[in-house]
Amino acid sequence: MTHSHIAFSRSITVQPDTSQLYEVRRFVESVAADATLDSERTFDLMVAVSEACANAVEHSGSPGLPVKVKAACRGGRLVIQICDYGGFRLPSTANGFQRDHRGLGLPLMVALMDEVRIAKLSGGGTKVTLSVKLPAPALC
Amino acid sequence: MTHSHIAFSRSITVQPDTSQLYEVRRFVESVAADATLDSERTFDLMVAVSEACANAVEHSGSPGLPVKVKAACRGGRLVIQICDYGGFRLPSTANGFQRDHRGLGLPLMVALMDEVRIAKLSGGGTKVTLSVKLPAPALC
Amino acid sequence: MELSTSELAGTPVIRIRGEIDHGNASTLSTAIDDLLNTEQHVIILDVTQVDYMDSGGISVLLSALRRLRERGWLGIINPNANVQRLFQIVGLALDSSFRVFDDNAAAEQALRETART
Amino acid sequence: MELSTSELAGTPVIRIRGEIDHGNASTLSTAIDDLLNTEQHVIILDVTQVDYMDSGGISVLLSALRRLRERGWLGIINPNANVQRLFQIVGLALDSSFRVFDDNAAAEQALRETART
Ligand SMILES: Nc1ncnc2c1ncn2[C@@H]1O[C@H](COP(=O)(O)OP(=O)(O)O)[C@@H](O)[C@H]1O
Ligand SMILES: Nc1ncnc2c1ncn2[C@@H]1O[C@H](COP(=O)(O)OP(=O)(O)O)[C@@H](O)[C@H]1O
Repeated sequence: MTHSHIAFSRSITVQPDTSQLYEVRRFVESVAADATLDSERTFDLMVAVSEACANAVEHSGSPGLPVKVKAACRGGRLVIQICDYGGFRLPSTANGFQRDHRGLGLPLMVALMDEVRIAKLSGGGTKVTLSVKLPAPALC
Repeated sequence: MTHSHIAFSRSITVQPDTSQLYEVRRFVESVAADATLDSERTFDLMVAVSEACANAVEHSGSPGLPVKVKAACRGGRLVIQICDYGGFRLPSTANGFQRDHRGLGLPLMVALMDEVRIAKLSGGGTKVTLSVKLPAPALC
Repeated sequence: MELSTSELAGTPVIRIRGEIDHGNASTLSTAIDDLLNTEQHVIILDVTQVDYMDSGGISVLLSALRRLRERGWLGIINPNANVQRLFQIVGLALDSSFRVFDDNAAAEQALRETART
Repeated sequence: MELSTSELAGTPVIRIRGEIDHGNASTLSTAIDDLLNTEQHVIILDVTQVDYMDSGGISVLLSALRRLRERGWLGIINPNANVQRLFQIVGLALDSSFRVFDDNAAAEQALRETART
């Protein structure tokens, strides 16, 4: 039996503002539909991508530089890459103890995805690669 | 000019106890020396591997099951894999607000390494892959 | 995201509609803080019409929970299956000060029981 | 990891020797807590002989710092280059309540200045 192949690659670039996350999720939703993900995995992917984009916007320290989101369906997986052009840095402790949240973004991405990969870009910046396995029979 | 190739693969398995971290670092130190890493990158790698192993021991919820650490020098990189056989899970909030620390492990690994990859093992468990670029001319 | 406030058995209820993320969580946070400052023991969020939530929203719930924990609890009405799963993943589902209800009636009953004690 | 306690200008100093990690951080934590409970305004850690530290150790420093912040500061004597780099990476280096000194003499001078104010 051969599988149908619908390998594709699509991308969007958004301004580094958290108001753009809504837009990014519409992109993820559409890509997930193309890859025939069910609503549960689509939700997981929307959350993981939103977390990665929120981090790029809030932490990378590259005001004005856009965030790139690229989706590809290949090897039985839907893979989404989020790139920013700032620098990966930890928050200073100087005001650290007032922070209400608990650094949920990275652990949540890992908990939801089949694989998370975080690499430094050579020119500075961070590339987060999120991937979910597609249900068998894999469509790409 | 051709580079000398010293590709290698070495591994150790330790009991799931944080008292073993000292031992794991001696392994990392020895592997880093084989790959001719300088003392700064060796320190970074020791920290990142210790964090990954500490997580495997403290969070994976697999008491008794060993933690595997595998090092390979290839493609101009020193790559260390840490596998546990528990499940990736976030801490409950029930006692969450007493926690003193701030979830530094994952961000610290990312800050120190050139690439961090976290994948779910199919039988349950987590595989963390840490990699550092070797100084040119690459030795493997 | 749209917010509207009402009451259930004397307890404030915020009805949320739409998606809660890192872009709009501060709006929700402000609304909750206003209620927390009135010394309410319990606050209820009706999330029937919330399609999406991420750690932007979870952080707001955690802050509210931290302040309510000693005096009462935080109630959530009718999260959809995905949001409920998120509560499980982030460890909120096991928290006894974080109470999830299927509908208004169930929340109301819990409020009456809390009032009695 | 070995700990020994002494004093510098009336302020307690813990000398640490070896590697601080997730396996032994609680020992250091206990030693620091004992001093914090005596209402000390300043605590000094001499890390001259600390070869290695990770977030196990950093967490202990953060807890100490949180308790000392309002009443004084946390002093560190002579971290090696790698440990100092770690302080930078985790954002401690920018914290004005976290003070790093090259040697005993520098720490002592800072203590005398603090005592004067
Ligand atoms: N793209 C990025 N650029 C720079 N720093 C980042 C990036 N992503 C994450 N970080 C750092 O890692 C930390 C942990 O991220 P995360 O787990 O998402 O928690 P949070 O965003 O709630 O702080 C952030 O506080 C930030 O310091
Ligand atoms: N190997 C693992 N197995 C299970 N859960 C893990 C693992 N590694 C990390 N986690 C989860 O991710 C969270 C964040 O990890 P980390 O950033 O290292 O912070 P910390 O260990 O200080 O909580 C942990 O609290 C834990 O819930």
